[in-house]
Formats: sequence, structure tokens, C-alpha cells
Amino acid sequence: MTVDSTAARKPRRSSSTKRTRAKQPTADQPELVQLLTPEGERVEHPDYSIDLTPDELRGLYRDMVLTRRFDAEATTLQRQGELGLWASLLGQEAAQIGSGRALRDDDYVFPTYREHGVAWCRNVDPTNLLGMFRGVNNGGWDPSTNNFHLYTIVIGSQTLHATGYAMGVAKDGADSAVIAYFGDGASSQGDVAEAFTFSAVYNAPVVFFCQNNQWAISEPTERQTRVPLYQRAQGYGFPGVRVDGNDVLACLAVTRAALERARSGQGPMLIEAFTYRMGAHTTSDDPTKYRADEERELWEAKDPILRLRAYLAAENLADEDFFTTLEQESDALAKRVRDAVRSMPDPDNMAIFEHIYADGHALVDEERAQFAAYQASFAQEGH
Amino acid sequence: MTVDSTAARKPRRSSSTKRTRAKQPTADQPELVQLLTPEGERVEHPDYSIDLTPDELRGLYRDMVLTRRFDAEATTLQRQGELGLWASLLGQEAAQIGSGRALRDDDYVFPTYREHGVAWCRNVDPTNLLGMFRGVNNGGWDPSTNNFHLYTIVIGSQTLHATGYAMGVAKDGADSAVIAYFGDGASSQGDVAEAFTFSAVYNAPVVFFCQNNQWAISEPTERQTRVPLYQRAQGYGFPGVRVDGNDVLACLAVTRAALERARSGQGPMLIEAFTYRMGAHTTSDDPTKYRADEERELWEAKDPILRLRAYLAAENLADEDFFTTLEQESDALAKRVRDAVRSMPDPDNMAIFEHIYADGHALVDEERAQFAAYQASFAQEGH
Amino acid sequence: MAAGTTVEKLSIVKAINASLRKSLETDNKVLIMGEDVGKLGGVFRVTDGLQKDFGEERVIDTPLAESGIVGTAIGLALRGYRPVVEIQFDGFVFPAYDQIVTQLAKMHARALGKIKMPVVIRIPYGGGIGAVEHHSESPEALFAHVAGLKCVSPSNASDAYWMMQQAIASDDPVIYFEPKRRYHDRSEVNTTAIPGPLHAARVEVPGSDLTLAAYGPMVKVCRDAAAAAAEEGKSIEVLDLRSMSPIDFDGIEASVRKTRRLVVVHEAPVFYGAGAEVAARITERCFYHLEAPVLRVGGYHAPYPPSRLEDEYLPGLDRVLDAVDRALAY
Amino acid sequence: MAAGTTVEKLSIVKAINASLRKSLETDNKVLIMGEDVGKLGGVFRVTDGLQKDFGEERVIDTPLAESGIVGTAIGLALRGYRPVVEIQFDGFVFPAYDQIVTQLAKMHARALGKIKMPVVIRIPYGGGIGAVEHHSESPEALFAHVAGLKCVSPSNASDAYWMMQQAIASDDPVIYFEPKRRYHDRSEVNTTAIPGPLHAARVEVPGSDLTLAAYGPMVKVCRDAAAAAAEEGKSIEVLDLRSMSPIDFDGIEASVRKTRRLVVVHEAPVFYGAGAEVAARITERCFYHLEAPVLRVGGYHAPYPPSRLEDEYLPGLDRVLDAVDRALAY
Ligand SMILES: Cc1ncc(C[n+]2csc(CCOP(=O)(O)OP(=O)(O)O)c2C)c(N)n1
Ligand SMILES: Cc1ncc(C[n+]2csc(CCOP(=O)(O)OP(=O)(O)O)c2C)c(N)n1
Ligand SMILES: [Mg+2]
Ligand SMILES: [Mg+2]
Repeated sequence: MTVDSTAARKPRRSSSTKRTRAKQPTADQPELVQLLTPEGERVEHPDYSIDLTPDELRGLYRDMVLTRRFDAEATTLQRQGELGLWASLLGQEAAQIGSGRALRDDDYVFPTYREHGVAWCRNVDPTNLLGMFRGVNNGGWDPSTNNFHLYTIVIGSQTLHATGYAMGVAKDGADSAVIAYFGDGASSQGDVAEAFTFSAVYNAPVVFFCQNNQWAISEPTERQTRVPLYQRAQGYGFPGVRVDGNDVLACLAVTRAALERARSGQGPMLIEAFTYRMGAHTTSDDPTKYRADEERELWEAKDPILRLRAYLAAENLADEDFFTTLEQESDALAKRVRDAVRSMPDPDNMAIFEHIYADGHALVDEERAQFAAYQASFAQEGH
Repeated sequence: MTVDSTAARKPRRSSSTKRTRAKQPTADQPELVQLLTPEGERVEHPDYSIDLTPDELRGLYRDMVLTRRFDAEATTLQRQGELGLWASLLGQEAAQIGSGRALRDDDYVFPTYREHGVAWCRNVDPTNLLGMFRGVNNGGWDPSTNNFHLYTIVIGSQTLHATGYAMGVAKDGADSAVIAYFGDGASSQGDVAEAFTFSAVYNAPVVFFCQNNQWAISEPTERQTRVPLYQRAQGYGFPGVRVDGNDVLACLAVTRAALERARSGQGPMLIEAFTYRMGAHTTSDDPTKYRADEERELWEAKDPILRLRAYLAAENLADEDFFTTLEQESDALAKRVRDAVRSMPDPDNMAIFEHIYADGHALVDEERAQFAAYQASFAQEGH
Repeated sequence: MAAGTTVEKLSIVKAINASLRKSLETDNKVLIMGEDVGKLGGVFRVTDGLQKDFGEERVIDTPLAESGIVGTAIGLALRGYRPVVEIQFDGFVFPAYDQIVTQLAKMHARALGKIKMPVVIRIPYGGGIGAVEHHSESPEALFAHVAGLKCVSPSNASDAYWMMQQAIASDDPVIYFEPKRRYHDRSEVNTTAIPGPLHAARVEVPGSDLTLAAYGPMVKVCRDAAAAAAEEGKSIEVLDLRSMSPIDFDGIEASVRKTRRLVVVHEAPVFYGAGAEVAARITERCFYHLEAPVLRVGGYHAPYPPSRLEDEYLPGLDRVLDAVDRALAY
Repeated sequence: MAAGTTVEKLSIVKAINASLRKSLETDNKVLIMGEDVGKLGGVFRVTDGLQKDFGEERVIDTPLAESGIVGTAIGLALRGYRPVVEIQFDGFVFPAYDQIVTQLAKMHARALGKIKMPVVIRIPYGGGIGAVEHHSESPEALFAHVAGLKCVSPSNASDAYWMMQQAIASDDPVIYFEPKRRYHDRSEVNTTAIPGPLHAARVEVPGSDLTLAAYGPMVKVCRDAAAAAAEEGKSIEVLDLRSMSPIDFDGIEASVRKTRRLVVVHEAPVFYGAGAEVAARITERCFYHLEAPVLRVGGYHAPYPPSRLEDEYLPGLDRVLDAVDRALAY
């Protein structure tokens, strides 16, 4: 990698000509913060700017590529029967890597079940994410290791946990921030509204990051709202912004600003990352039942990885070497994940009775003992 | 009553001078729709106007006075031990009578536990309201008789019932509207947010009428929101407006407009009636624990009844006769309520087992029979 | 077979679908509501094709909010509709729990009978499908404890069809628990028969030495257990309870007076589960007839485990036979 | 009495208040949260004076949203706090039910033990105070059925004090049911004693002919029943169960092996209630010792009735004695 940082900054266009092109808010397509067009051109935004080194830019690219590769491998592993289910993030890499890379180590993340890219940014070992999808645990990692909470499946619940955690951060006088991920579908849950209320009333340092991927399983976003989701925040007394969720630079810039805002005591903010679920809801889903292929094709033209690649290429920010190395790294990651999953042991039967209570429970002890005796009786019969 | 309708209209001031005075929105006191000042002067509002006959004006006055009298009588009955509890509407007469008188017969009302004034407008016999407070039933009236649903105690729940009912109205192609009452405290409940979402998505003909009486038991509205509540609606895609909740004319005009909007297929609207709970939360409450007397005094100057009385007097819209007759009517109402409550029979013990299921339930039958036998055994012992 | 009868071999999914379709056809007040029930036909395809044929006004994709779904269904019922609500999975009914317990269940009583609440809540429930957390639970006791609700669960396609017809016809709220791991089990459905009462237990397998009582997904396990026991010369009666509220105690009592031994089987945790209620009441009714205590086989007092452990967690053939042996050993 | 012991006669309200105060003093991670817990001190004054002394950061008036209260308490626990949450009345816990059942109860297991959830949920529960709907219910079975939660209920001031200390010290979520109609009953509290285990039953009144098992508000009724029975020469043992999850089955078994008869009493509906669980398990454990079936006295399968009927609905002295007589008649 030889491109120096001066080179990286040079090709950035002056904002005036591009800005018009980048955002033309209309009634159903309101203002979208964008810093990199689908064609890979850098544009400026009056409120959000970003200044990245080539290393950082390549880093973002690498994150997205590796995340996508990991995700694809997980999908494959599901097809091969190694996982029971997989929820792919395909298409949402920019939203997740952009927001994930905006975080500081001491910030805390509350994900849904689809935040594999954010997990990546938090240095959570990707194989950790697979345990629940393989059916060997219901999450299982220690959230405090990487300040990355367990995946939450009950839609919207985690937004309240994030708010409470952020209330605690404020109580501690710490300057960390908290980020809560949720989907367009989740925006309808009462819990999310209550999280908005609590965070506003207590001025909690939490950023609500809504990935509007246009679908909640088979339901388009119009089943959840009749106005753009980012506008929801206003009525609770904090700002909301819509960002191009397929533009990793914009996602990074906007999330950074929101986190900084939270840290400096200005309270919550809502970010709607306008993106697209390129794949099925999960491997159990069949999107042909409810959406047209053309829609997917439209969004393919906005692919988050392609546009950054186009930019890197156009600005000579990455050479062939970089891409080749990354390809190899991807393969290695995929292999590592594959091997790790395949060798992931089934939990011991007795695990049923573990970790139900921290301080024990008489009935659990009784049932554990009965179960052990019952199992032993088979072993004896087997003799 | 001899004042004719021409006379009634004559004294109305031209809007220009008064308007400035009527509303001076500030940061913490945003625009408030007002048509009658605390001093009883008629003012105009650019968006909401109203044109009432003297009869109608006197009618509103009469409604408020009788409601307040009924309410006071109920409080007395509670003190005398005839009721277990009473939730007084003192101070909220204008919000309730104004909105209640905006309704058509075919509209449907979903109240909280405090909507005695709305019940009055719906011709619900006041004594019906007292059953649950006396402890002889949990509501008990037939909502369909007056299109007035049972009082709902679980905060916020009824907003979803109202929304569902309104979805049904729309499905039927009827042009009725539905109104859901709730409090400032209730605005924090997830159910209310979900009602906003459902009503917006299905464009249901429902008006959300929030009586912001400044308090949810001991908690001031700042514990629920950091921006004015009427603004909540915007983020769900429908309009919100704040009205002077102690101005019966403004409440009537705004609610009428909102209902008309709903009827004509334009969907939901939120009205925040800015008012004050002059009394305790309920007879079990002791507001001296948490709020200063001065606050009450400030609001006494904005009394909804006094201001309409001042207007009627200033404009010669009601004579002594009217007030004397009304006083007698009030006394008669109080007496009727008192007598009715005192003679309200306790329910039969067997009522425990009635109306649990419409189609019966074997266990209820069994327990009913056991209970009857058990009771009979005492009767026999008594021999 | 009488003339005009229609017998078809259907899966439980198809039977419920046919039953919903029939109700949509015959009563224009019937509505289907839930997440993804429209174009997708629900994640299990129970409502497949219904929106296409009956339109978006009758088969309604809702916002993702269970309290909202049940709360608006209550409002629609007040307006004269008969909503059939789908909760996508057992573990996602809890956001709606408040509306179900404090409103739906109590509205009829609150109005002294002047309101009726003909709302059906369909919940695909139970485990055995290798799913992730919240997708395999059996929460029926949490509803059966609550007065004002009725809880039923079919174990076969015929019951799936007819019990849905009866649930929709009922003026009371009915929680209709669908044994999701049996969804594709096929059996005969006579759509012109006259069904028995909704809340009556049925003798699934007659026997004389011991009664196995179960409902929903566990009926098949008990049938298999009875067959296995028969090979060892034990005559096991299998009762399909069909209804968890009310419970047909008369039916159970009749069986137990004959067999003198009872084992209750369900997937839900044993602790505070339906088995406790059956055991307590039948022991009271049959104190002098029981030769052994009523035994219970069910889930442990543990969260439903990750799927690789579910076979150990779920009451299977062996655990049922073990309990049978223990009961017979008294 | 040993030197340094502090014995005071306190009402249950004051005992809980003192216990909360002690915890706020000794552990700065302890927080009090709920509706009106601040200046008002809660509608029952249980938190009276605490906000004044510990500030708004430790004693927190929350928005009116129970799911939000429990959900944010979970987040605060994740941050290292130990929230003690007040639900204003039994009937208002249901909006929080999802957070309690799917999140609070399961978080420890989901994290394979790496997360602890030291959250106490205080619920004033039960009837007998002449209140309106939703203010008199006994929903404990709906929590006890759920693994991951512990459920306790004190019947006197000493237990109120110490069980709260232990609940706050516990790293598991504890639902702490406060017998609201006994709030003003006074009894001795030794705030320097070393308490027994949180989940052990206690022999309240020793006896030999029959065991009455109860918890919370019903302990007093059972004590009165034992006294009345004593006058007729019957020796009744009263067990205060104190904990509904876990249940001290060993303690009950020990009593029943001695008395051979058991009646379980609670306000909650009998159907699918705690009495069912106790009856089923004790019958299994003591099958050859029981001279009568375990009888249950409790609420009917009906919504809690309007207050003018509650004396008939609630298990009172007469109904308990009737059950005692029926059990002794076997
Ligand atoms: C409370 C609850 N209800 C239903 C579900 C089933 N479910 C899982 S994902 C999903 C759609 C979520 O959509 P969205 O919030 O947009 O997130 P996305 O899957 O698109 O990332 C549904 C309905 C659930 N997990 N939790
Ligand atoms: C779900 C629920 N939680 C708590 C309560 C107890 N409670 C009754 S009224 C009330 C305050 C309501 O305030 P608001 O909505 O402003 O209405 P207001 O009483 O002022 O008319 C509370 C907390 C309840 N009834 N329901
Ligand atoms: Mg989505
Ligand atoms: Mg209020």
C-alpha cells in the first residue's frame, strides 16, 4: 500500500457541484445524508463531513468485504446443515461497519440478531455469533468483553436495555455512549417508543440506530409508518436524521456525530440508515412470495461495497495487491469459520440445568439430580 | 332566556387586536389554540373558529356546571364512605365538555376513568359511573347504548381499542369517528405509541384526545416528555395541536375539526388539551406531598367555568334566571345522585360467578355450585 | 359414509387454513390479523392464499407490535368483527400479554355480559423444530390460569379444523395453541361431520392399566408410548385433553376410575404447569381410586434450551415410558 | 437478648422502607425506581423519604410505562447497578411482563452465566383493601412458572425487612410480592439478627393433625384458623411458605409426614395456582403418608370481583376451617 494520505484527500470534489446531485429530497424520498454516491463519487454535506486516511478508507472496505464473506459462509453453512438458521446482513454492510467504526472501545452496543458487521467492529469472534444459530447456546458470549451485548430476538426489547445502560453511564459520570440497533419493523413496538421516552426524559447518552432495510420479513416499511422513520424522534424531543445506509462514509460520519453529541451531554439521537435487505429475512424465508426481483436489482446498483471500491479505484487509493490480499484474507476467514463451526461441540446434556440462576434454585437442583439418575439408568441398561 | 342569536354573535371582537394577546408562543409555552381568554374575552384563531348560538353557549355552561356539581357530590359521597374511591375531574370540565359536545351520536368514545364530563355529554346516567367506585361492579354499563365505552383503568390500553374500533368503522364504510381519551402520563405507555402507529398506517378515523392536566399522580409532565405532547403526533405522520383545555369553545372547535377530518378520510389527529387537575389524583391521594398550593392558585385564575360565565355576563347572554335555575338543577342532580348511590344495592354473592364467559366454562359451573352449597351449609347451621 | 360427507387427508396446517377459509367465506365479520399473514401466508403458511382471495381488508398484515395487534382486535370485536389473530411464535405473545389478560379476558365481566369478545388468538407453540430462542415455548399455563380466557390445542387435522370452527364461533376469547411440530402430520378431516364439544377430552387409545393424559404435540408421543407399552403387555389409555381451560375433569376422572393410575404429559415446564392442576384435582376426586400418585412428565424448570439439547429437554417416548413404569410400580 | 441487637416493632410498610434505606446506605449501586416513588414515596408510602435523603439519581420517578421501567432496570443492572423496581399495583405488572419473562428471567442463561441480573421487582399484591379493578390481584403463579425468576412474599415485618435485604443481595431477579392488606400490621423486627435462608418455609404455628400452608396475606388467616381449630381440640400446624419459587418442598414434606394432611391456602385463583403445584408434588412425595387428598383454598376462576364482593371471594377463616374439616373427615 503506497498511496499516501495527501493523495487520498486530493481527489475529493468541492462540494458545490456535487451536493445538488447527491440529495434531491422529494416527498417520499426525503433528505438523505450522503458522502459517497452509488457511483463512488465523494460529495459533501453541509452538516456532516469526514476526513479519512487511505488506510482508514481501505480499512472500511476490508471490514465490509470480510463481513460479507463471513455472512456468505454462514449462509452456506446453514444450507449444509451446520447451522439451523442464519440471518444474513447482505446489503447492510455499510450501515453496520460505518456505525460500528464510529464507536469507541468504552461505548456499548445493543444489537438485534443481524449485527454481524457491528460485532466484527467490536472484535467479537465471528464464530461466537454462530452458537445460537447452530443451536448450541442462546448467545453465550460475555457482553462486557467487547461491550457488545448478546443478540436479542424479541423485537425492540434491547432498545430499553440500551437506554437503561446509558442512564447508568450518565449516573457514573462517564463520557461513554451507547448505541441501540433495531429495524424498521421494530419501530412499531411499544418498547421502542418507551425507550425514546425514557432516554429523552433522562437525557441518556444513547444513539438509536435504525436500519431501515425496507422489509420486516414480508412487510414493507409502509406497514409500519406513513412518514419517514427518522422523523419519529422529533416528537420525543430529540433529533432524527436519515442517512444513506449503503454509504459507509456517511454512516460513519453521522454516527460519530451522534455519539459525540451523546457523550457531551446532549442526549439521545435517532439515525435511520436507509438501506436494503438484499437477501431473505433468514434462511427460513422465501422472499419470492412477497417482493419483486426488480426491487433487488435497483438496490444492487447501490451496493455499499461496490461504491467504495469504485471510489478507491478512481482515486487510486488501493492497488491490486490490496484486493488480492483481502481476497486471501476472506478465504482464510471463511475457512476458519467453517472449521470452527464444524468442530463446535454439542453442549453436554446437563447444560440444560446450568446458569438458570446465579444463586441456585432448589427445584433446579432436584431436577438436575433426577435427570442425571435417569440418564445413568440408561447407561446401566446399556451394560 | 330571551337573548337571541344575533345578539350572541354581535359582541364577538374582530380577531386582529385580540389574536396577538391570545397566543404568544414561547419555548416552554407553545402555541395554544384559544377562543376565550381566562378573562372571558372572545378571541379569534386563524385555523379554528366557532359560531355558537346563545342557547348553545348556555348549554356548554350548564354542562360544565352540572358536571362539576356531580363531581363534587361524588367526592362528598366518597368522604361519607358511600364510594370507595373517586377520581375527580375538577378543572377539566372545559376539555371534556368541549370535546364531548363535538361528538355526533354515531361517534364512539373510549374514556379513561376520569371522563365524567364526556359521559355527561353522551347521556350516560351519572349514577352508572359510580358503580365501580362504590365497588358494586367494574363498570357494568352497555357501551353500545351511548357509544361510550367502559372506563379503562390500565393506563393507555383503551387507545388501542379505539384504534381497532375506528379500523372497523372504516371497514364498514361508515362516516363516524372515534375519540380516545388519555392523560399526559399515559403518553409514555407503549400502547399509546402503538395506537399512533396502527391508526396512521390504517388511516383510522380516530381522534386522540390527551388531557394534559400537568400531573400523573405525583409526577409532573416533565417526567413524561421534554417537548410539548402534541408534537408527538408529527413523527407518526398525523397532525397534533395544543388547545387551551380550560377554554370550552376552543376544545369544541378543535375537536370538531379533528372529528370532521377523521370522518372525511384524513385519518387520525392528536389533540393535547392543556389543562389542570385542580384536585387530588383521586380521593386516596394527597397532593400536598408533591405540589405547591401556588400552582393551583395560578390555574384557578384560568377556571373554565368562570371564564365562560364572565363571557355570558359581559355579553348579556344569560340572565339571573338562568343561573338560578341552573343552581336548582344542580341541587336536584346532586340529590338524585346521592339517593341513587345510597340505594345502590350490593351485588348478590353469586355475581362472582356471572359473566365470566359468554358461552360458559365447566370450572366456573363447578365452583358456582360448590359456593352455593357452601353458603347453604351456613344457612342450615343457622337453623 | 353418509351422502354429502367430505373426507380429505390433510396436514394440520392445511386443515387450519381450510377452516379459516371456510369462516372467511361464511361470515364476513371474520378477519385474519397478524404479522406476515398476508402475501407470505404467515411464516408457517397457515394463512396461505387467504389474502389473495379475501383481500387486504379481511386478511390484514399488521405493524410489528403484538400489543397493538390484540388491542386493535379488541376494538374490532367491539365493532362487531370476529378477529382471528396470529402471534408469530409462542415466545412473542408476551408483548400482548397485558392486552390479553387485563382487557380481552375481562371485558365481558367488566360489562356484566353486555360486551362479547369473540377473538381467537392463534399461537404456534412448542418445540422440536430446531429453532432459536423464543420459538419453541409452551406458555399455555400462563393463559389457562387467567379467568375469561379459554385455551385449546388440537393434536390432529380433524380437531385442527373443527376446533378452529368452534373457536371462531365462540363468543369468548379462545387461545388456540397450534402444535407447530405436528403442522405437517396428515390425517383425515371430515368437513361435513358434526363435531363434539370443543372442551371435551377424547379417548385416543382405550386401555385399562393406566391413563396417559396429554394435549397438542404430546398426544402423538403418548400414542407411541401406549403402543410400545402394549408390546410389553401393558394396556395404556391415552386421553387427548384438547382443552387446557376448561379441563375436562369429568373425562379424566372417568378414565382414572377405570385405570387407577394417571400420568400427565406436556412440553411446558412441570412447575406450576397444567399437570399440577390435573394431578391436584384428580387426586381430590379419585383419592380412594388411585393406586399411585399422579405423575407428571414435562419440561424442566429451565428456559427452553438451545436446539441441540431439545431432544433431551422435551418429554419423549422414553421419559413417558419411564413414568408409566414408575406409576405401575406402586 | 445479645448486646448490640436492635429490635423494633414495625409495620410491614416501615420495615420495607427501613430495609430499602439500609441498602441505599450500604451499597451505592442500589437504586429505587418506579412511578411516584419519589416525593410521594409511592402510593403506599413504602419509599417515603428516600428520595429526599438519597436524591433523584438514586430514587427515580419514572415515566408511566412499566415495560420501560423493567427494561431500563435491566440495562442498569448490566451497567452494574442493583435496581429495586416498584410496580404500583399487581394489575399493572402486565405491560412489563414481556421484559420480565423474555429478558430479565433469561439473560443469565442466555449469557451462559456471564451476566447477572440483580433486579428486585416489588409488587404490592392481593385484595382486601376495597379497591377498584386491577388493584387486588395475586398474579404470583404467572411468574413462578417461569424459570429464571424467584418469587417470595413476606407475611410479617421481620420477613419484610430481611427478605428484602436478601432479595437485593441476590444476583438473580426476585419478584417480591408485598401483602398490601397487611402493610400496616406491626410486629417485631430485629435488624441485627442473622436471617435464615430466603427460600425456606417456616413453621409459624406447630401442630400435629393437619398442615395449613400459606404465604403472604393468607398466613394470618391460617394462624387465626389454627387458633379457632385449637379451641375445638384440633392441632393445626401452620407453615409460612415465604417463597413461591422455589417452594420449600422439603419443609412441607417434613410437616406433612407428621400431620398426614395438607391444605394449601392462597388468594390467587386455585386453577393452575401454587396450591396445584404443592398438592401435586407433595402427593407424589408423601403418597403413602397422606390420609386425605391435599385440599386447596383460594380464589375462584373469576376476575377479582368488585370490592363489595371481595369478602366472599377471598379465602377467609370460614372457608379455611371448612377445608380443614373436610380434610380431617377423610
Ligand atoms: C416481539 C416479536 N415479534 C415477532 C418476532 C418475529 N420476527 C423476527 S424478525 C421480524 C421482522 C423484524 O423486522 P425489522 O425490525 O425490520 O428487522 P430486520 O429483520 O429487517 O432486520 C419478526 C416479525 C420477534 N422476533 N419478536
Ligand atoms: C398500567 C398502569 N400503571 C399504573 C397505573 C396507576 N395509575 C393510575 S392513574 C395514574 C396516573 C395517570 O396519569 P395521567 O395519564 O396523566 O392521567 P390523569 O390521572 O392525570 O388523568 C397511575 C400511575 C395504572 N392505572 N395503569
Ligand atoms: Mg427491516
Ligand atoms: Mg395527568
